[in-house]
Order: sequence, then structure tokens, then C-alpha cells
Amino acid sequence: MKLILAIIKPFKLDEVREALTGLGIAGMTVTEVKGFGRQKGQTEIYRGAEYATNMVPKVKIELVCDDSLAPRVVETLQQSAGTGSIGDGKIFVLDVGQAVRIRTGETGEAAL
Amino acid sequence: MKLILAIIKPFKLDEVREALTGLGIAGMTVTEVKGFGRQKGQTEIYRGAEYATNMVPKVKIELVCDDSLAPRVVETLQQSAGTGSIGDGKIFVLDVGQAVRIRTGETGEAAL
Amino acid sequence: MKLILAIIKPFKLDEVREALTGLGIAGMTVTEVKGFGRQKGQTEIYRGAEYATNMVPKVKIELVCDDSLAPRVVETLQQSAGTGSIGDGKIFVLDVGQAVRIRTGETGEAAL
Amino acid sequence: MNFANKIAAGAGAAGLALFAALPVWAQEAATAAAAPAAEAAPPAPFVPTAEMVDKGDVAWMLVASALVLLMSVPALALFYGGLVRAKNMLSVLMQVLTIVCVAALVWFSWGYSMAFTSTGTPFPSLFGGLDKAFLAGVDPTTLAATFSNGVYLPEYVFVIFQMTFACITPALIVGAFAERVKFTPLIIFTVLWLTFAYFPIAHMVWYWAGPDFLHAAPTDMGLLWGWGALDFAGGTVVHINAGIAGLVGCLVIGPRLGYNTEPMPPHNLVMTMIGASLLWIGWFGFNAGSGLEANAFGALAFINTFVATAAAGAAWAIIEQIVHKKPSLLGAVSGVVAGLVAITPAAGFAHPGTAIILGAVASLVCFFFVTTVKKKLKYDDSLDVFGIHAVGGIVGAIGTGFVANPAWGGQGWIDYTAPVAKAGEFDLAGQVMTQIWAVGTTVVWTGIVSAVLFLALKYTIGLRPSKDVEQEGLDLAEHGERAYNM
Amino acid sequence: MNFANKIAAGAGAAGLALFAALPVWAQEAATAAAAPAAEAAPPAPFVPTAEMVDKGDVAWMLVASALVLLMSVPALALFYGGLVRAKNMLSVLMQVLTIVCVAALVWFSWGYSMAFTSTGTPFPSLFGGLDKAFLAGVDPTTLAATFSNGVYLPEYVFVIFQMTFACITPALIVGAFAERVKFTPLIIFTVLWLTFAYFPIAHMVWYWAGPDFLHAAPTDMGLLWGWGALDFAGGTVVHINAGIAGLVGCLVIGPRLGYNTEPMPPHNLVMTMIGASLLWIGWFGFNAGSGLEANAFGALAFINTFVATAAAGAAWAIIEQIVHKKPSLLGAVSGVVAGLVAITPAAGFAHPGTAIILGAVASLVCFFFVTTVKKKLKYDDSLDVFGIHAVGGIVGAIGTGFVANPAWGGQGWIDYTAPVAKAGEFDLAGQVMTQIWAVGTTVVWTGIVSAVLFLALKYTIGLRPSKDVEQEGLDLAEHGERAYNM
Amino acid sequence: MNFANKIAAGAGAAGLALFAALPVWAQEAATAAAAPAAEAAPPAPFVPTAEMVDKGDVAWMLVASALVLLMSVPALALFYGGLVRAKNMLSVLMQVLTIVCVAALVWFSWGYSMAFTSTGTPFPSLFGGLDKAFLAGVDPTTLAATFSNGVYLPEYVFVIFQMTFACITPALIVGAFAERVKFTPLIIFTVLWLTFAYFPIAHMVWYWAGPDFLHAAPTDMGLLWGWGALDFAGGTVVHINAGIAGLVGCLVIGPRLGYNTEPMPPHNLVMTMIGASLLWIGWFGFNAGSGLEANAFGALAFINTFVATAAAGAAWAIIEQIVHKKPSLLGAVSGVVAGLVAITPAAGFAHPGTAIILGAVASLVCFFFVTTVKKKLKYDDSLDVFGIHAVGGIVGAIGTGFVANPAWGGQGWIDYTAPVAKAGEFDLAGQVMTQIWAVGTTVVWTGIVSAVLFLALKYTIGLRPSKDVEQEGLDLAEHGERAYNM
Ligand SMILES: Nc1ncnc2c1ncn2[C@@H]1O[C@H](COP(=O)(O)OP(=O)(O)O)[C@@H](O)[C@H]1O
Ligand SMILES: Nc1ncnc2c1ncn2[C@@H]1O[C@H](COP(=O)(O)OP(=O)(O)O)[C@@H](O)[C@H]1O
Ligand SMILES: Nc1ncnc2c1ncn2[C@@H]1O[C@H](COP(=O)(O)OP(=O)(O)O)[C@@H](O)[C@H]1O
Repeated sequence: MKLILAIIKPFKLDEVREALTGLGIAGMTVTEVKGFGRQKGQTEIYRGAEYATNMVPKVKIELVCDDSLAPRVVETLQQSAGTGSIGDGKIFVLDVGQAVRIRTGETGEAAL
Repeated sequence: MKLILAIIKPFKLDEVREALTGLGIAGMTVTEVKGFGRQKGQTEIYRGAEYATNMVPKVKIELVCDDSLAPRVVETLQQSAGTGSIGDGKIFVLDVGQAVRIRTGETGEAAL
Repeated sequence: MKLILAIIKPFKLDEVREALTGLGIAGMTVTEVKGFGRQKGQTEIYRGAEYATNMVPKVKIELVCDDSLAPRVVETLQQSAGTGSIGDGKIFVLDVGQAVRIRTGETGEAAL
Repeated sequence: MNFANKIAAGAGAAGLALFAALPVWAQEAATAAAAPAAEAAPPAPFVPTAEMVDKGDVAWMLVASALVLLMSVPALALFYGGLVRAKNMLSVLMQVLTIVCVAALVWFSWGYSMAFTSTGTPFPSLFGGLDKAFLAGVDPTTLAATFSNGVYLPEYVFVIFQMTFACITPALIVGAFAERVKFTPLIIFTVLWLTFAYFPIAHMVWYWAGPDFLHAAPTDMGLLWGWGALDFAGGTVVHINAGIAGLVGCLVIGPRLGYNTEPMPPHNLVMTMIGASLLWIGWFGFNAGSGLEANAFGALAFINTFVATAAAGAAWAIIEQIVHKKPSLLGAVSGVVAGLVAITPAAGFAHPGTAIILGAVASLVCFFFVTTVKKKLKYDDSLDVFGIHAVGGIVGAIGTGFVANPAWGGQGWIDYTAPVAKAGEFDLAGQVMTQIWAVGTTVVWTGIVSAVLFLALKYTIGLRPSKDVEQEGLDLAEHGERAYNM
Repeated sequence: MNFANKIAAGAGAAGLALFAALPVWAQEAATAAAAPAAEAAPPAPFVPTAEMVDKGDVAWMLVASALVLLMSVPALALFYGGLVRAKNMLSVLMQVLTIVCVAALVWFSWGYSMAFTSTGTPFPSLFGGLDKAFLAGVDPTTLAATFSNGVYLPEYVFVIFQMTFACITPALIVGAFAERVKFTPLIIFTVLWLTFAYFPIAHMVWYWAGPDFLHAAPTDMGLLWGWGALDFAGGTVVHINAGIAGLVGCLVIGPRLGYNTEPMPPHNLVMTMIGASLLWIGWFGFNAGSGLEANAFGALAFINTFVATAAAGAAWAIIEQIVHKKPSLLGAVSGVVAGLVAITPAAGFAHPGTAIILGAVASLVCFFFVTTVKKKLKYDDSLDVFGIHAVGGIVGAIGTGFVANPAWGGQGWIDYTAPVAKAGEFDLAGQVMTQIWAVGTTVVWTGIVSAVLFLALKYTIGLRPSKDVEQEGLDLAEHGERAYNM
Repeated sequence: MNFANKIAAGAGAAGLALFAALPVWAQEAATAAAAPAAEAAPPAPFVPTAEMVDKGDVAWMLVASALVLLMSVPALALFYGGLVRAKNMLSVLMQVLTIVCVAALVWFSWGYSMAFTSTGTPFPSLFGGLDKAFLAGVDPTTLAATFSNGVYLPEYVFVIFQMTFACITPALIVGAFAERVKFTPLIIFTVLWLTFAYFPIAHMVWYWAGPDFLHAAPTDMGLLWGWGALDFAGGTVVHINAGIAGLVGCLVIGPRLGYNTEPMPPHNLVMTMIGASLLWIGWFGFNAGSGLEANAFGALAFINTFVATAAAGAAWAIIEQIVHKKPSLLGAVSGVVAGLVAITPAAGFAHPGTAIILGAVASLVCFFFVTTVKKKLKYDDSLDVFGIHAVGGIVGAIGTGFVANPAWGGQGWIDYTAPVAKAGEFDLAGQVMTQIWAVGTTVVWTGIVSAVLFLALKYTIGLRPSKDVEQEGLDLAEHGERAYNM
């Protein structure tokens, strides 16, 4: 199984989720994060004190799927999350050794 | 070493932590996340606008332990986090190449 | 490629980011988390009800880099995040199978 | 403020404009009448003196003014701000605050003069001239009339109280197109809209010569006031006026990106609840202050503002329980605001019992507009300025014609054409027709002015930020800040 | 409001019920007495007139009423809401808001009549009848008595001021079983509890014929008022009453899931601090308004409300510094509220110096109850309604017997049985006993009524939501919303 | 409060101290003068009576007092709290609340006596003695003078109103060294600073015998009052005083860890906006209440407080638009506060037109100090107490000398040395010089007292928490709580 870890723009979340649901993905986990990358944050000025906030609000998606589905998930993610402008984000793929569904104790791909 | 990544119901966190402490686990990291899965969120209606919130608040636990302990951690997690009802969450296990304790520079299992 | 996952003290974030930028790291992702470990939280008393909060606010950094850079990233992280006192945090290193830049579709190290 | 009156325009008073308002200052008036001065007044011009000021009235009106400002900042700002997404929170707060500041300056500069004088103007029944621009001629010794013969306020007090109304009305509008408007054009709109919509309508509805002067100058009054339209505290001037402008604005600007496809739940209902609560508190100043005196009629307006609102809040919760099986806090506070809007024109006229009915009815009608009509017609009135302020205001304005009926415990209207004001005869059907005409006039006037202004701005400097700015949120893009750095 | 009085019940006044309250309107009364009308009154019935109304009093009482409503929404709602977990925030806000709305409607419908009339009832010293139900007979010309001879308020003003008390009292109760109660049964409880506990106790403590009428109708008063119990602004009627009902409620409903095993820290102490601050501000209306006039006695109640609270806030911070080594904000605001509760019955009677002592003592006693007694007895009074309102109320009510002592700078009590009120002779031991009796009566009455109502609801439609609902949080499960979508 | 006056100190009144304030209570005074008592007064001592109290004044002053307390809690606490980082939020709230409590108790104990008596002291023009310590001799029958002949307030009312000023002034200081001060030393500082800086300066600026007594005791007044310095509502006493103390404090304590290297953005600008809005509302009590009467001069102070603030808020937004291309909410609310500070000393003297100019100028000067001067000089005045309160206060205090000019619509000053107060002759240059002297005196006095106190505390029990505590945040380390557990 693969853990697919994607950092995307927050307002793209709904679109991405729908696209992934279309692929048959049954679950994922979402976290609000702050990103640091080529896209620079705004300069904020509070009463004359400047803060160049390098941190941009992003959303992180974590999603485990079986190996065969992974390429299509990555592709779908890339398409649905892309706007073509800087800061669109990244997708990383990691190997997962095991998965367990807490409710039933099912393991492996049955757990997803 | 293994990274054990568990998504659980928020109100189970204390129970889980106690159970893991019982196993001798010395540390873990917890994040508030939003989950999307079989368990559907509530339908919320704000002045007539319906939002079927597919997102359910969950808590993510990240915990690195040595390989030998991993199966018992997974088992304990599954038992202490389970309520038997939908949305109990998942446990994923990944391989960790290295661990470092920042304070001392110790590496490997000594760092945990 | 490696995913470097570091849990650090929140007020060290800026220092760490600058140190990593110095190494030529172009991006990372940051999450507010709560840590549980040797460092104990404060005892908080709310109108007589005591809560020994085992949870300490921490910041998690996720950063993917190519294999050759990883050791230096870990070292830099350890140095810049360390205060020498308990609770400084951990660094974990995991293997990453693939990386994609959403904007361009570039993959592998070009995506970072 | 703003009671209608009967005008015997020469011999044959024509048209439907023959009705008018509040009954019972007669008692106090009677006392005043006992003084020979008042009786002798018609020949020799009446001159109010400092002794006609009661410090109790001054105390109450200063407090009422502070309460109405409280309604704008922070109450309205929070009520609206809590309903938008976090990324637009500051933009709403900033819009409301800046509008208040600018409106106060405009009021000082030419607003008061345009609204509350009738000299130096080609159309004295539509708007005033600039004789009191920059408060020329106003000083601590000048006085303003109340609705009672022989009872006066320091003119500054009246200027202040009315200023707070001019501040909140344009601020109400921004809710209709929250999350998608550029800041500078909005402020320009505010200045123009006040000038061409608010001041004229305030003049038409509320301006008149005063009880001691009217019989000597029986045409010195605003158009709608002359018709006999009843608007105790601003149902037409404030709520319908702002509500229609909001609707026009949201139509001209268009819906938010992602409207009806993305969820846009309120980011912080706690702020909305604080805002609604403080609106309620402040509204006592708005409504009970509109009687201009600390007396039993102020108290009547106060209790009506209390119970109509309670009924409206409860009614919205109950209808939600029936329709959605869950009464929500957002529902209850929406009801509260709907009730406050509806009782505004009727506050000094209704009996508490009929006030309760009016509040509940308005709440249900607003519920219907907000949940059903808006969905059907697909306009994006972000925070329901039309659905609550215009709709609630219309229900209230027309309802005022009913609840003022003395037969149902209402206060009727006062005939100020006599040297000493006395109760007038109430004609239910006629009064309701007058109310409808007043509503219609307001809707048309403000609709046209708003449309012209919004379209002019849209096609010149532009009203709407770029897609990127809208997606990123106005806080960072327009104001360079974010609300929360937790 | 609510000064006790001495009653010469026939010839030999029996029992301990012989004491009574506030001294010095004698001065003003003396002026009134100079008028021959007042002296001739006993034979010919006294008729108050509109001239007996001072606009300064009206101004102050309208403001005071708005301040008391502010105490409920948003102050109490925020104070309580900040202390619960985020998942239950909206439920608390919604409960408080809805209770306010419903209580206002009930007050209009039958509450005012039950509390402040003595006709049409089999037990005129326990509760009134329905003669003024739906405010029948109340209009802008009717008047209500104050505590001074010859000084009146428009009756609507009195109805409004008292209405705000009826709104806040049931809202106080919800803190005791926050996070685990169903919404609809709570609202039903509110209506019934007002009817069977609040209105009777308000009647018993505060109802009397008025200073110009009492000597002609010397038994026309509530039971506790007749005993001579002193309760300036509602220590028994509001705080003990609500505090005991809360305790009964939390015992009947049972502790929260996870109580004492899971941490349940307050989710947003900033809201709690805002709430406490606004409670303090609003309480000036509550206490200083209870004198019903804008005079030196109102000012005395005001300064006592100020300094007793300051002392109580400081005392709690100091005791925490001693016991826990850290003074907490939650501690300080708890002290502030404890001080406000304790000074409530004593506000118009104490000297500022003794008010400070009373505030500090109450704060320490409440600290003890909240931190030690609650832990020992293991009841889950979520937000310490019992520990602060009932305990602080009892300390204050009994303390009133001491601080009223003229020998210690207190104001004593007024004998209203004379045609013109005059200061009565103060008996310290007797007064304290009377206070204890009044507390006991209130505790028993409200305890029984509350237990019957809570148990009846528990075993019929149920009071407590399911385990799942409680774990998920009431916001989503009961109201379909969440407070924060950041 | 605090109008200057002309003193014929014996025969040849020397130096620049010959000017003074407010004009026109003459009218009311004239009425009083008609009473033979007033005319006969100089020989037989004047005795004010209870009839000289107007309930309208009492109503207004009680409300004004509540409004000023509102400025401290919650307004100032929120305004400051929103600007710090989340980990220090509660510490700021706790500091403000505790300071308010402690200051109230100190005021009761010896503050009122030190500020508003002139007996029992070696230097009656610098501070008073302890004759009214613990409010000895104050009771519901004692009276306090206003600025009008023959108009009095119950003394408790005056004590309360002034108490609220003593509460907010030390609370203002904490913003200068927020996020890095220990709690207990701060509270000790508060008590000492009130005693040695606030009470003397309040006495010097505001104490005088009163209009009916001054001509018989022409030297019974504070030093700066005697000079003829104009300070309507506390520009020197409150704002310069606190602003300088803050500057001294932040210099003694040193900058925050990470200052200028780490970002420290405001954690919750919504709270800051609520705070600023409620400051504005409360400031109407502060300024318009400072006239002590519900009359046209109170209304003048009110409208000036309204429009100067509006101008200042708009000015800051405009200058930001020009300099940074984005008007920020924090900028607008900073302007609002700067405008409020600047109009404070001038509120009762200026014409609304000059008030607008004063507000706008002060806003721009403060902008310059906060954004440029602070950066240059590198002191860490965390929340700009110096940059806004001291700087804005100085602009306002000196500006008062200009705007009071009757030639520009100002109110001039009143000569109270005559038995019946009358307008004095205005000397622009002289008045401005007097204002500068008053500012200088205040700066020097408070600067020295503050430096001595801060240094003494620094080198004894210490002012600053350890590095660890500062990094962890004061909330947990000093108070054992966290603000948000979401
Ligand atoms: N090496 C990395 N490791 C982890 N996260 C990264 C890395 N590089 C970028 N990110 C995340 O991806 C986001 C977008 O990256 P950025 O460089 O701004 O734009 P782009 O995706 O267009 O290359 C960043 O804000 C950050 O959250
Ligand atoms: N494939 C997945 N990858 C990552 N997280 C998942 C995945 N599937 C489920 N989750 C997480 O687990 C939570 C519970 O899953 P759900 O399908 O609702 O119930 P259950 O655990 O009973 O199967 C989800 O809310 C989500 O956070
Ligand atoms: N085994 C672990 N797995 C995941 N996170 C851990 C683990 N152990 C510690 N952490 C994280 O590292 C933080 C610091 O660890 P702690 O034991 O307190 O101190 P130290 O880093 O000095 O050993 C913890 O708060 C927690 O967030």
C-alpha cells in the first residue's frame, strides 16, 4: 500500500475530494498546515512592524491506497489540485507496511 | 523502527494515551485533523444553506517505536481506540529509516 | 528521496527555517501539533479542577529532500532546533517513493 | 422621531396623504397649553428657551446615541464578521468601521443640513439645503424640537442621535456583498449613497417643523411625513433603504466564487451571537430613543422592542425545529434581528401584545425569504441583508399601519396642525395604504439611486477584486493582515 | 427594589417578622409631606399623578433595564460558554438566548401579574392572580410606585425592569448542567419553573402596596417582605433561587460522561472574561437600578457594587496565590462574580467599607465550595452555579443583616407603616435571624419546586441526551451547527 | 471636571498662570444667581442643599461611570490582549482586571482623599491629606460641586466617576511592557504609582473648591488648575501620565526576547477591534461625563468625541493607503484610539470642526511615532502606549490651547473668581504656553516617579520573568492557564 501525502491550496480541497471520490477512494485525512516554498506569503504590516510571512496556509491530504491505485490517485490529485500558478503544492508517495481498521481489526487493503 | 500513524475519534485520545503509556511508550505526537471516510459528517444548515460536511473531526497520532514493539502498539491502539461503531479510524505502519533526539543527538532506538 | 519529519519547540521555528534555507532547502510544511514525551506539560488548575496536561504545544516540520542532502538536513535541524533542555524534540527519516510538483507535473527530485 | 401628522393642506386636503401619528403627548401638551405663551404663540413667533430642556431627556438621549453607535461598532461588525469565512473577517470589520467614520464626517459636513433643514433647497419636501453645512449655526445654545409642545433638546443632542443613524445605515448594506467587494469603491459608494439616498429619504420621512411651529408653517415637512406615513424609528429610512441597496449591490456585483458549490459556513458563530446580542441592547437606544424623551412613550417603545424581538427569536427557532428538526443558534439570532427590524417602525405605536404578533410574523416571513426565496432566485445576498432588513422592514412598515390602530391597543396618530397637538382619528385601511405607498416610494428611490451608483462604480474603477484576491481572502489581499495568528 | 418594612399587624406584631429597610428617603418624603395632599391622603384615597414622574428616574431606569438584559445576552452566555468545551459552545449560547426570549414572553403573559399584583389569588402573600395578565390595564398613563412617597415611574418602566430579572434568573440555572441537557425539556422547565418558583418568590420578597398606600392597606405585601427580610436587588429571588435549582438539576441529571476522568478545561477563557466584565457593567443596572430612582441611594448601591466586587476579585486571586502559587484569570473572574452575587442583596444597605468585607468574605467562601466541597461531594455542577450563586447569595443575604446595621455605617430599614416613611429602629440579631429565615424559605421552596419539575421531566420526555450525542457535543447533535469553522 | 480658571492671586496675579476655561454655564448660573441666597453667599457661608441635585444629572453620571469602567474591562483588556501572542493573552487580561480591582480599593482607601481634598496636607496645591480616607464623612447626604453655580451631585456619584479614571489609568500602562513582566511586582507598582503619580497629578489638574466657594477661598485649588491649564477629561492626568510611565517601564524592563528578529503579529485582531469599539463607546462617558451635567456642554463633548475620532480613524487608514498601499484594520483602530486620546483634553472646548482637525493631526503624528520613531529608537513599547497615549495626549493637550479659542468656535474659559461664574478673556498664545507648561510638569513628575518605582522594583524583587517563562508564555507560567483549548 502507499501513503499519498499531498500539500494543496486550501480552496482546492472540495474539488480534489470530489475527484478522488470519483476514483473510488473511500477515505482520507486532512490537516491545516502552513507551507514554505517558492510561493512567498504576503508582507503584513502591523502598525509599522513588517512581517514577511513566508508561511502560506495550505491543506495536507493523507491518503492510503493500494499500490495499483496509487498512480491514478497521483494523477487525479495533480489535475484537480492544479491551478498552474506557483504554490500549487506537492505530492509525495511513501510505502505503507500495514493498515488496520480499528473498528473491525481488518488488515491490509481490506482496512482501507 | 516503525512510524505508527493512527486516526482515531477525538474523545478516545485520553484512553489511548493511557493504554500506550502502559506499554512503555514514552512519546507520541498528536494533531487535530479532519477525516473523510465511511462515517459521514452531520448535515449542517446555516440559514437554509445546507452543508453535508463530509469532514468529521478526528485526532491523528504519530508514534515511532522499534520494530519489535510495533505489533503490540498496533494491537493496543486498536483495542483502546475502538468503539465498534463506524468512524473508529485506521492505523497505518510505515518504515522509519532513522531517528534522532534533538537534545542529545542520540540516534536510532535510543532516540525514542 | 527522504521525508524528514521533525518535532520541535514552537519558538525555534524561525531559527530552523533560516538554517534550512541556508542549506538550500526550497520548501517545507509546518503543522501545529501537541507532543507527549518526557517533557511534561504544566499542571493547570481551573477553579480547583487540576489538569496535568501531558500535552505540550510543538511544531512538526515535514520536508522532503534528495537522499544526498538528508544527512545535512538532519544535522542542521538538530543544531538549530536544540536548546539542550528536555522536550527539544525528534527527527525521523522515512523513504519517499515519488514526488510530484502539482503545478508542472515534474516528478522526482525536480519536483522539490 | 418621525411621527406622521395630519395636514390640512389649505382647504381640501387631497390624495391619500391625510393620515398621521402618535397620540398621547396630549397630556404633557395640555400642561404646556396652560401657559398663556403657548396660546398666544400663533401671532407672536414662538421662541423655545433653555428652560424647556429637561436634563432627564438629555441624559437619556446621550445614552441612546451611544447605544446606537454600539450597534454599528462592534455589534453589526461582529454579527456580519462571524458569518463570513475566516479569510474575510477583517475586511468586514474594516468596512463597517470605516463606513461609520466616513458617515460621521459626511453627516457633520452636509448630512445634517440636507436631512433636517428645509431652506436653501429647490425641493424642500425632498431634501434640505446647505444652510447648516458643517453645523453652521449650531452651538450649545440652539435647541431642537421633540414631539411634545414646549419640550426641547439641545440641538447638538439631536445632531448626535441622528448621526448614529446615518452611520449604521450604509454599514448595513455591506453584508449583501461581503467577501467580494473592493474597499475604496465601497467607501466612495457610501459617500454618494448617503447623499443621494439616505439624506433625502430621512428628510422625506422625518423632517418637520416641530409641534410648536407646524400650525404656523403647515407645509414645512418632508414628503412622506406629510402623507402621514408612520415610521417610528426608521423602518423605511434605515432598513428598507439599506436592504434594497444591498440587494441591488449583490446583483450588480454577482455571486461569490464557489457560491452554491463550495461550503461557506460561518467561521465563528460566537462573534455572530455577541453581535446580535449587542444589536438588541443597542436597539433600545435606537427605538426608545426615537421618541426623543425619557417618558412613558419611550418605555412603550422599549418594551415593544423587547417582546417583539423575543417572539421573533422564538418563532425562528420553532419553525426550524419543525422544518429541520433542530433549532439553531444562527436561526434564533436571525429571528432576533428580524424582530428588531420589524418592530422598528412600530415601536412607539404598538401594544406589546400586537408587537409580539408583528415580531413573530416578520420572523416567519424572513425565514421563508432567506431559506426558500433566496435559493429559488439564486442571488447571493451573502448575509441576508435583503432577506432580513428589507423584508423584515417591509413587514414592519406595513404592519405599523395595523398595530397603530387604537382599537387594538395601538397609539394611533397625533394631529400636530393644532397649536397644541391632539390625537387624530384613525382610519385603518387608509393608514395601511399610506404605509404601502411610503414603502413603495422608498424602494423605488433607493433602488434607482443604488443601481446608478453601483453600475457607475462597476464600469469605472470597478467594484470587484480579482479572482485571486477573492480566493486568497480580502484580509490579506486588501488589508495586508490576517484576523487570527494563533 | 425590595426593601423590607415593619408591619404593625394589628396591635401586637408577632414572630420575628418585625424588621425592615432603607432609611433615608425620609428627606424627599418630607418634601412630599409638606404638600397638603399627602397629609389629607389617609381618608381620601391617594392618587398618583403624571407630575410625580421625574424624567431623570425614567432615563436611569431604562438604561438600567438595558444593562440587565446585557447581563444575560451576551454576558452570561459568554461567561458560561467560554467555560465549556468547544463542542458545546453553541448549545450554551442558544440555551441562554432562548430562555431570555421565552421568559420575556411569559413575563408579559402572566409573570408580571403573578409577581406584582395581589388580587384575584387565594394566597395574596404568596403570589398574585391574573388580573394584569397580558399586561391588561397597563398603558402609558399608568404608574408604579417607588420607595419614596410621591415619586412614581411609568408602569411600563417597572414592568420592563422587572422583566429583565425574570429573563436572567432561569438562564443562570443552565450552568449547573451544561454540556448534558436536552434543549426542549430545558425550555419547558423554564416556563414551569418561572411560574412555580420565580414568580411566587419574587412576589413574596418584593411585592408591597407602595409607600403612599401601605398604611391604608397594611397587609398588602408579600410574605417575606412582611417578615422584614432585606433583599435589595435579588440575593434570594435571583441568586439563591437559581443556585439551588441548579444544584437540584445537576443532581437529577447526573455528572457529565468522563467527569473526573477526562480533562475538561474551559475552551475559551477570553469569552469568559468578556462575559464577566459585561456582567459587572450590567450589574450596576441590576443593583443601582433596584432603588428605582436616580439618587444618592442608587449611587450608594453603585459604589458598593463596585468596591465589593473589586475586593472579591482580588481576594480570589490572593487565595489562589497562596494555595496554588499562581493567581489565575478564571479565579479572578470567579471572584468578581461571587462578589457581585454577594453584594446584590446588600447593595443599598451597606457602607462601602463593609461592602468590601462582605465581597472578600463571600469570595473566600465560594472558593472553598468550588475547590474543596465540590470535590468532596462529587456532584458535577459544571459551571459552579451552586458554588457561586447559591453560596455567594446565601453569604450575601445573611451578611445583609449585618452590613445594614446603622452602627456600622449601614442604612438600616425604613418604616413604611407611617403615612410618610421614616427610619425604623435596627435590631441586629433579629434582622440576621429574619435573613436566615428568608434564605431558608427560599431554599426550601425552590428546592422542592425544582426537584418536582426536574424529576417529572426526567421520567417523561427525558432530560439527558444519549451518550453518543453527549460525546459528539450538543452543538452538532442538538443544533446542527458548530461554533468555529476556522 | 477640570476646567481651568482665572485666579486673581491677591492683587497682581503673576506669571503665565492667568488663564482659564469653559464659558457658558453662565446661563444656568444666572438663574441660580437670581436666588437671594446666592447673592448673600459671600458673607454667610454657602450651603448646597439636596434640591440643587437634578436626577437627570445623576442618571447621566451613573451611566457615564459604568461606561468608563467598560473602557477598562473588557475594552482595554481586549484591545491590548488581541495584540499580543496567544501565549500571553490571559496575562494581559489578568493584569488589566486585577489593576482595576486594586485601584478601586486604593481609591476608596486613600485615593479620593488625596486627589479631592486640600486639608491635612503640607502641600495643598500638590496633593490632599487623609481626611476623607476610607470615604470618611461621605454619605448619601453629602454633595459634590459641578462647574455650575448652584448645581450639585451626590458626593458618591463624584467619587464613583473619578474612581473609574483611577482604575483605567494604571491599566493603560501595561501595554508598554506586555508579554514580559511579572505579575506581583506589577500590582505593587500600581499601588505605588497611583499614590505618588496619579493622585497628585489628578489633584494638581482637577482639584478646586467649586464655583460657589472659589471666590471665598481663591487659593483652594490644584497647582495646574491654578495656572489655568485646560484639561477637560484627562489628557494630562490620564494619557500623558500613563504614556510616559509606560515608556519608562519599557525602557527599564528592556525589549522582548526576539524583538525585531522574530515575527510577533497580533494573535487576534477581532478582539482588538471589539476593544477599540467599546473604548469608543465608553469614551463618551469619559469625555461627555467629565462635564458632570446632562446638558448642552456634555453634548458638545460627546459630538467632539464622535467626530474627532472618526476623523482620526479615517486619517490613519488614508495615510496607510498612501504609504503601504493597504489600509489595515489595525491602522484604523489605532487611529480611532489616537483620536480619542487627543480629543480628551479638548472635548468640552472645541468646535466639532476644529475637533476634526485635531483628531486627524493627532492620528498622523501618532502614525509617525509608531511606525518611524519607534523603529529608529528601537525601544520595545509593545502595544504603543507611548506612541499613542503620550504622543496623542501631548498633541491633544497643546491643541486644546488652540481649539478652545472662541475666535475659532471654541468655548474659551470661565472665570470662577466672581461669585457667579462668567466667561473669561481668551489669550491664545498665553493659553498655549500654559498648556505646554502643564504637559511639561506632568511629563517630569510622572517620569521621575515612574523611573524611581520601576528601578526600585527591578533591583529588589525583579520585574521580569525568566527567559524560559517568557518563551513559554506568561499564561501558563504565571497564571497556570491557557486562553484557548479548542
Ligand atoms: N521539499 C518540501 N517538503 C515538504 N513540503 C514542501 C516542500 N516543498 C514545498 N512544499 C510544500 O508545497 C507547497 C508549495 O510549494 P511551492 O514551492 O510554494 O510551490 P510549487 O508547488 O508551485 O512548487 C509549500 O507551501 C509547502 O507546503
Ligand atoms: N484511505 C485512507 N487514508 C487515510 N485516512 C483514511 C483512509 N480511510 C479512512 N481514513 C481516516 O479514517 C477515518 C475513519 O474512517 P471511516 O471510513 O469513516 O470509518 P472506519 O474507520 O470505521 O472504517 C476517516 O475519517 C479518515 O480520517
Ligand atoms: N516515539 C515518539 N513518536 C513520535 N513523537 C515523539 C516520540 N517521542 C517524542 N515525540 C515527540 O517529541 C517531543 C519531545 O519529546 P520529549 O520526550 O518530551 O523530549 P526529548 O525530545 O528531549 O526527548 C514530544 O513532545 C513528542 O511530540
